[in-house]
This record gives sequence, structure tokens and C-alpha cells, in this order.
Amino acid sequence: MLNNAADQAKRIKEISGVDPLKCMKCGKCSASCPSFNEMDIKPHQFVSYILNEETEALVNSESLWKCLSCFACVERCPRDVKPGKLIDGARQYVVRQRGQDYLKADEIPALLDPELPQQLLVSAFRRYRR
Amino acid sequence: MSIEAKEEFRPNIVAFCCNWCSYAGADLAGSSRLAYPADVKIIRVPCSCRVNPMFILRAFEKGADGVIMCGCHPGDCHYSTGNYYARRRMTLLFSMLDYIGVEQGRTRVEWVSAAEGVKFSATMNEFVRKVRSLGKNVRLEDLRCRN
Amino acid sequence: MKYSYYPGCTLKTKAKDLDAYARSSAKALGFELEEIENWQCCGGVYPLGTDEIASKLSSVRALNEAKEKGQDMVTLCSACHHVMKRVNDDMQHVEDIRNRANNYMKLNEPYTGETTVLHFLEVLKSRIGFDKLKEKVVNPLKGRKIGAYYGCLLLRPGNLLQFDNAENPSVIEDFIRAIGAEPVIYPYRNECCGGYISLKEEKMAESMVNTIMTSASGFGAEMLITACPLCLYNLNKSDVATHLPVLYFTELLAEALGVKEEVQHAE
Amino acid sequence: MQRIGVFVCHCGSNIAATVDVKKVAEAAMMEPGVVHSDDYQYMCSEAGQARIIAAIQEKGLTGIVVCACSPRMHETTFRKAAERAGLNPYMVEIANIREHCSWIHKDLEEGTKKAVILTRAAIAKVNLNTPLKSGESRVTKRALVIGGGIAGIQTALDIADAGYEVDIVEKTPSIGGRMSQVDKTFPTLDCSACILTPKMVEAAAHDKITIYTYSEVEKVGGFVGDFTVDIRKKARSIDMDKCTGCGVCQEKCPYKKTPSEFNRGLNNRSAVYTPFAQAIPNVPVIDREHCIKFKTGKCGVCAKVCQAGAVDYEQQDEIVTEKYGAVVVATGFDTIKLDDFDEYAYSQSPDVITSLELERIMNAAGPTKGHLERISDGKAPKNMVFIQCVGSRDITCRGKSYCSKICCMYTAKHAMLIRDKYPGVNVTVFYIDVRTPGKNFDEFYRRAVEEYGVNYIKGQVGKVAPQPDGQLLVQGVDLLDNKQILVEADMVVLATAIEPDSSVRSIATMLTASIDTNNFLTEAHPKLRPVESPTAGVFLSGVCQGPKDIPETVAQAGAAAIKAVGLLAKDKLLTNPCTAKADELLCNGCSNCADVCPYGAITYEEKEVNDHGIREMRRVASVNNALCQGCGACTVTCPCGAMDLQGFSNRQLIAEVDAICR
Repeated sequence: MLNNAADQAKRIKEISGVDPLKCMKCGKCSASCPSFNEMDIKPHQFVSYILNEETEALVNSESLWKCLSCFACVERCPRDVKPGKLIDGARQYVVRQRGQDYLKADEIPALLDPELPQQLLVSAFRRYRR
Repeated sequence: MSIEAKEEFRPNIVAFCCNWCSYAGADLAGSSRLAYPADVKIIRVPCSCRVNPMFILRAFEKGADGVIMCGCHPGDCHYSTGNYYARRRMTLLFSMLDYIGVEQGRTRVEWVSAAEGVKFSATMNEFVRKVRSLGKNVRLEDLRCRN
Repeated sequence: MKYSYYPGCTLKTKAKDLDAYARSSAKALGFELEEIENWQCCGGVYPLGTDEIASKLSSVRALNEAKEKGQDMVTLCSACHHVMKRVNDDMQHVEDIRNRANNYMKLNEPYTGETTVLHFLEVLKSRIGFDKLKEKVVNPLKGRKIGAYYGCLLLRPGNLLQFDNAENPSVIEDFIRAIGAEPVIYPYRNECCGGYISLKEEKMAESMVNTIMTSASGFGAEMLITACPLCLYNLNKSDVATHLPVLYFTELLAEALGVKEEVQHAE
Repeated sequence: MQRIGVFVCHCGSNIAATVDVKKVAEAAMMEPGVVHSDDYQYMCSEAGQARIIAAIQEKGLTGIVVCACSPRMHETTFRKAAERAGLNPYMVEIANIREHCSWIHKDLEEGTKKAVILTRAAIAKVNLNTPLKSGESRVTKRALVIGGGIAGIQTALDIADAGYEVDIVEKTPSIGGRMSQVDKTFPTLDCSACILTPKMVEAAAHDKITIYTYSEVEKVGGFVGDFTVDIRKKARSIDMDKCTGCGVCQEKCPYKKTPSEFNRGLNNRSAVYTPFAQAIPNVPVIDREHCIKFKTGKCGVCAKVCQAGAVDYEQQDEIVTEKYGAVVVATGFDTIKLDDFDEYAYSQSPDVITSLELERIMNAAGPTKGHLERISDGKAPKNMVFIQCVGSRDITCRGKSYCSKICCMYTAKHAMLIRDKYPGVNVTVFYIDVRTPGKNFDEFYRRAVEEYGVNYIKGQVGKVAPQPDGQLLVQGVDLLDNKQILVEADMVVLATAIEPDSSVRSIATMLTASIDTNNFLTEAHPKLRPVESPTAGVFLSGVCQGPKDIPETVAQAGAAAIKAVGLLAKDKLLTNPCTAKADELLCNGCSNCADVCPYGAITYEEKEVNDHGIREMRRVASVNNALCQGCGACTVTCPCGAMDLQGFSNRQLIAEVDAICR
């Protein structure tokens, strides 16, 4: 993991391909987000955390795991910032570190139910694990 | 071997800009301080249709590494139809140049309006990058002109 | 007309119905779904990272196979549709991804996004035509009030997937009309069902699903149809599902075309 | 051999900071033909010009190069200076070392190097310049105003009051435009119709103003001072001279199911209609698309009831051709389509409306007779939500990148009027920023908050979800509280972005006036010539140039009028002498040049030529200097190089190319 917060912020920007300076703080993302109430850092705040290089808080945020990648914010963002991509960049950054999987192999059996579609597991694996 | 040590190639680029749209667009890029490399030198023409293919061949002959022609957007020509003529002429010329080995990347037509300073600057930056990656043009160069 | 068909993981296991009804309906409508050989899972979610290459390769392989056969590719699952279209778009427009993927794949001829990707619904809409479909219906589902559930992956991002108006879609409603039933329009038909989050955050998914189901039911829907196995799974977990069943759209299609029985017998 | 002087301007530090002006002046002295070079703080100043004049006279200069700002700024200044010194003004060339050099480069060495090259090119060109003389052309003392909204009306009145004839062309059946649809105006809350109607009447009664309603500009030819315009007067199917405006035809018309354009489709009108009560002219139009008589041949009720016998089903479109010296574009705006913004449920619920639709609902002559009620069920609303920036400030393909400018103020106006008339209605406004620059504007907005208790929430709305009972559930965010909120509303009003009227594109093309990426017409200079198009003789009035409110529009309309009057007041105009010229000896008479000329300036004549001693009759091209605009299309088309453009000749341009590539 990169030690320097500035480097971390830079890396997350690179992975996501998002330019946080384009944001005009309109709140369209937070107004659209179905996971808003579950998030500790709200969608419209993601950009500030990157710009202010407060990456420590961002990578440890619950929001990483509450985003559904439903693209509501991506679709509606008027400034082409797309906070959903930014939070996914942060999530990628975390899961690419060894031992940072949000979903551990041994907790999976307990979560399964017979009707569970494969698609769900595949998606969850890709989102939560390296 | 170090790549960094090698001095960056600076191409010589001629830009023909029509007086009504692109030249004004270049002015706007200037007054908005939207930088692009000094490699680009602009020649003012009344309309893109004033650009004779001969001028472009002459530029390559004299050692230009890239030539770009800018005009008003289709439909917006100050003289109604000039840019349509220019577009047809350049399409023909560029495919001929490509055939004789002057890469497509060295020639370009772009429509830039008087309000598009941002586009002018971005276009020039991109074009210079492209020509830089192609290196020096030697195809049409009149060797007698070499110093 | 033959299409390359990419079924995806779930259609081979938990969502066999979605697949079987689609194939028999296709036959009844006069087109064939030719399954791509040795397809691999698309991964379920599109890798958003700009530097993700490996996770896109399985999609590129399938897309290239369709290209070599000279066929358009058809998908049924919303997630596969989403991933395939976006990877294809990357191969068309993102030079870096295109180059790196092609370097890795070492194909005879580089793949640059030539394949057209269509969702089964798009085939019905633009290739068959809903008017034509209406003519082929032998068993119109008269009087049934059906709500379309699009979910998110079928529609968004709208300008890239070009599937339908992302905020006010109409394809499934047109489909419902074509098979003789009455569409019920409700506002949450393009809101997320919770997706994979239901694995670890059951409560969260539950409240989202309830909003959707309650709204649809309130507007008078007697049934919802969807194209996505994950949506179906999540929606069916809602308490409202007891009086608002959620089905695959292909099941109703097969029923309307009079081929539902034969599929069930084959099973 | 030319004797050339080079004058390098510092432009304060604008040029001198990144270009070593002394070095440029030194380098210029090394070029062929240069006998004098100089640098000075401000060449465009009186003192700077005096230096140029002195040098021309003392050194007997035959051509000069000024290395300064863009020729679009000061070319005229320096040409005039040269003229005062007795030099032909077309012996002046400008090297643009500011906009194209010092302002975009940061490195002194690099900037200087490029400035030297640009100077070299200008010197190479001026070496080949020849003295040119402008011709003269006449000015038709009549102006055309395209668009009959408040911008067009005001411009026409101002031009007419100055004593010139003006024609207004308006595509709808009445003048009045958007302002006639507005109920009240901010920040004074005047009744819009009450202040507009007198202007409409004044324009109609003015003996210098001719109004063509239900008419469109179809073709534009000519140029500044001498435009020829075809106006299509669409068949009204009503005789304007006979009609008394009694309105019986509209009452009796059996087809009343056409959505009313004036009321934004909120109610219906008859097939024969005048858009609104105060319409000018007060003569209806038969909408042939919807009229039963035109669709089926059966009906004819209006003709039967018309006492004046004014109904004429046989009437045909008529083309009027008129000459004008100046054209003012005042085509106005429309609101954007909301198809891509359906998260606001505009197409899903009739109770989600645009602000312009609310204007009609609030208006006493509107579809609800001025009562605030829901379109769906006619119930009085208790909770209203306003959403700002719908499509404005949106850089994606869905919206418009610019701020529509008027929405913050009209939303405050609506909120205030509703709270004033219906104190029981709760009004919530979702905003990104409240922008109120303007006289008494911010005070107005604060009154809405402080005196009328309008609830302003900083944040946007993500979704408007219609509920089964017809209520609208608005899901938004309160950014200051950091909370997602749900607001129940009976009506939602969208402050929809405005865009130039769709007709502007074809009009701009006809006038060869440039247009920007958002379809707003471009000004000749964004700061110093804001009401003129770069195309000479074309002026801009109102929102066609950029978003603006009514007072700004009226101010600009006046400015456009005075510019037009300034042109019309001239007896003669000097023409551009940079015209094409054919070399009779080289011309082979092929007619290619005449084919590409957009102005019909090239004709062919049989002429006796002396080709190296051989006298013979030949068919050769001849350019009419009064018509030629100097585009140069013919010069490139000519297969034998007979055609050349004065001021931008082949030799001059090649000399520039050579100088740059040297």
C-alpha cells in the first residue's frame, strides 16, 4: 500500500479515471443514491476526500462496500464526474492489496442459500475480493 | 541507454486558419491563455477554400513536419460554401499524400469556430503530439533546402 | 437468421428457464441462437478500473468469436448485456485497452469492437419488430396487468448502452403490449434491486426491493417481469412477492407464442 | 525593391514578458527589404502611431509590418496610421505575436523564437504586397428584423424612430414572443402583458414599421448595405384586409383539439385561431394541418359564419422580395426538451411542469384562468417543489453547459407569488447556487425567503416518483444537513434550461453569421462588439446571442438598433479591395471559377487579348469587384492559375510558408 496520502489519492484518480475538479457540488449523486443512508461518507463527498487527500478515511470507509454500482449517479451526474467510478477506484485500490478482501473465503458458506444465482456470487467476488 | 537524455523532437508545423472562425478561435485560445506548443505557426487566409493544395505540398517540400488546416464548421462558412470545397480538396490531397508516404497523421482538417478557443488549443496539442510521435518528415523534402 | 448467443453463467444453472424459453421462442419467431463455444463467464460486473485488462478478456474472446462467424451477439442476462456492451465499447474507443487486450490475445486479426451486441429484447424490438411479434402471438395474455422491471444494468449508462431512454424506458412495456397484456408503469422500474449487496447486507437490499414491489403493486401490477436472474432472486425475497410474482420475460413470451408447454415437457 | 519598416509592440508586459522584443526587432533588420525596425511600449497609442508615421515619412518606407496583437484588434488602426503618412493602407501587415505567441507560451526563449518566425513571415508577405484601393457600394436605407419578440419589437421601434424603414418577420401568427407568455416580470412584479402590449401596438401603428407575421425568411443574398431577402408569407387562409377580428370563426370552429402552442400544450385551441387575446395582428390563422376542411374537404363552418367574407381556403404562400441595408437577428429562445431528464417524471405525470407552463397556469388568460391548480385533477396544491438547473450547467450530452441565467430569479418570483396569493401552500426550492446578480435582484430573492417563508434547500433532486394516489414523492438531498430527504409534493416545477430557438441555425447559415456550439450567435468581439455579428451588416438582439432577462434584452435591442442606424445613415460603404483578379493571358475560359463563386461575381466576356504580340478574341473571366467578397474559392479551382486573390495572392502565401519553414 502506498504510504503517502497524496500518492494514494493520485492512484485512486488513475484507477477510476475521474477528474474530481469537475465537480460543482450540486448533490445530484447523493440525491440519486439508493445506498445513501448506509454510507458514512456520502457520494458527493467522495471528490472532496480525494482533493483534500484524506485517503485514509476514504479507504477505511463503509461506503466502499455499500455502493451497488447501479450507475444512478453516473447516469445523472451533470458534470461527468461520476462518483460511482471514483468509489470503485477506491475499492479497487483496497482489494488489490493482499489480505484486504472484504469477503473472506470462510464466511461464504454461511451466506449461501439454495436459490442464490451464480451471478450474485460472481459479482460479489469481483467487487469484494482481489 | 537512456531515453530521457535524448532531446525531444520539435516539429515544424504550419496551420492555415480562416479569418472568420479558426483564426478568431486561435485568438480566443490566446486571450484565454490556453497553451499549445510553439511549434505551431499560423497563416491567416480569408477562407479555408483559399488554401491551395500547392501550399501544403510547398510546406512539406520546405521541411514542414505537419500541416493542419482549420475552417468554420460545415454549414457555418462565412462565404456559405467555402469549407465544403476545402474539405473535398483536402480529402483528395491527403489520400494522395498518404499514398506517396506522407503519413495521414501529418495532415489534418479541423473545424474550429470563433467561440472554440478550448477546441483550438486541444486540437493543436493533440496534433503536435501526433506529429512528434511520427518524427521528422523526409518524404517530400526538397534536399536542396537542407542546411 | 442466426445469432451468436452468449448465455452466461446463471442461465446454465439457476436460470435455466430464462434460457430455455428464450431458445424455443426464438425458434417460433424464426431466428436461431447459436451458443458461442467455450464461452467463459463475463464476471457479472463490468470492471470500472481504467487499468483493468485481464478481467475483460473473457468478454473479448466471446465477442471475437461472434465476429469471426460474422454474427451479431445476443445476450439475455442484464449483467452479461451490460458487460459485453461496455467491453465492446472499450475495444472500439479506448486505444490503451484495445492495444493491451489485443497484445495479450494474439489473434490473427486484432479485435476492434466490430461485433454488434444486442439484448434479446433489442432483437424483438428492432430485428423482429413488435408488430410482427404481435402477429405471431397465438395465445395473447389478455387482461393481465404486468409491470416491467428493468433494474439498472439493462439501462445505464444510457448513452453507452443505447438500450432505451434510461430514465423513462419503454421496450418492455411495448413487449407487454405485443403479447396482448397491459403494461403497468410505476416509477421505480429503473431503480436498483440491491444487486450483489444482498449477500452481505440483507436488510439494505430488503428495503430497496420493498420500495419497488410496493410501488408496482400500488399501481395495480399483478405480476412483474424482468430479464435479470439477480433481480428476480432479490425481488422474490420480498414479502410483497406472495401476491406479486416475478417472472422472466421469456416465460411470458413462450406462453404467448404457444411454446411454453413444450419447454416444460422437455424438462 | 520594397523599403520595409518593422514595428514591435511590447503591449506593456503582455508581449514583452514572454517575447524579447528587442531581439525580434534586431532579427527583423536581417530580413531582405527591411530598412528600419523599432520597438515601443504601446504601438497602438498616439505616440506609437506617431513613431510609425515619422518612420514612413523619414525613411520613405513602402511597406510596414507591425508585430503586435491580433489583426482582428488593431489592423484598422495601423492601416489608418499608414494612410495618414501617405502610405497605401494595404501595404501594412500584422504579425500576431500576442494572441498567437506571447499569451500561450511561457518560455522567453521559445516565445522569442516563434515571434521572430511570425515576423519573418509577415515581412516575406509584405515584400509582395501591392497597393490596393477600396471600391464603394451603396446602402439600402431599410432594415430587417428577424423575430417579433420583445427584442425584435424594441429594435424595430428604435430604428424606426431614427427615421428608417424597418420590416419585422415573425414566424408565428402574432408578434409578442416569449414575453407575451409570461405572467409577471421580476423583480418588480409588473404584469408582463401590460407593459408589452403598448409596445406591440406602437410597433403596429408606426408608419415606418411593416410587420410580416406567420412569415419566415427563406433566402438571403447580397452583403452589408445591400442584402436581398426572400420572405415567405405563409398562407393564413384569412384575408388580412377583410377580417375584422370578431372571433366568431374561432368560436364556431368544430375542431378544438389542437394543443395550444401559446399555452404550452396545457389546453387546446381551435383549428382557426389567434394565439392570444392581445395578438397583433388580430387576424386568425387556419392551421391547415388540423383543419377539417383541409383534411377532408368537408366543413367550411368558418367561411359560413364570417360576416366579412374574409376566409379564403384558396390562399397560397406568397414570396416577398425586399432589399435591406442591415439585418438584425432577434430569434429568441425555447426551453429544452426534457425527454432525457425523465428522472423528474415530466413525461410520466401531468403535475410535473416547466416554469414556462407555470407562467401560463398563473396567468388569468391561461388554461386555468389564473387559478393555481393541478393539471391532472384540478385540485389546489398544498405542497409545491421547484427544482433549479434542470439541464443547465450540465456538460453531458443530456443538457447545456451554460447557466440559463433567468431561472433563479423567475423561480424566486413564482415562489413569492404563490406564497402571496396562497399562503397555505408550502413551497420548497432545490438549488445548486442562487445566482442573483442584477439591480435589486438579491434583495428580491431574500424577500422570498424572509418575508414569504419559501424553503430553499441547497441540493439537487435525484428522482420524482409519482405515487398511485397521484402525489409526487421527491427524493432529494440537503447538502447543508448532509441528509437525503423525501418531500411529498402535489406539483413539481422544473426550471428548464433555455436554448436558442431551433430556427436560428438555418437563419445563421443564410446570413453566413457564425454560431457557437450551443447555437448562440457569435459576437464580433465578446467585450467590445457584443451586438454585432462578425458578418458585416448583421446585428444581434436578445437571447439569440446568449441567455438574458427582459431588461438586458431591451438594452441590447437598443444597442443593436443604433448599430444598424449607424450603418443605414451612411451613403456609401467602402468595399474590401482584397478581391479576386483574373489574368486574361492565362485564362482558358473553362468557367470553373464562375461555378464555385457563391456571389455570382464572375462573368465571362469575349475580349481581345494581346498574347505576346498575337492579338485574338478570347473568352475570359472577369470579376465584378463590387460583388466579390474575397473568399478565394475560385483561385484554387482555376486549373491554369489565372485567378489570384489580391492581398492573399499565391506568391504572398507561399512566401509565408517558405518563411515559416526556413
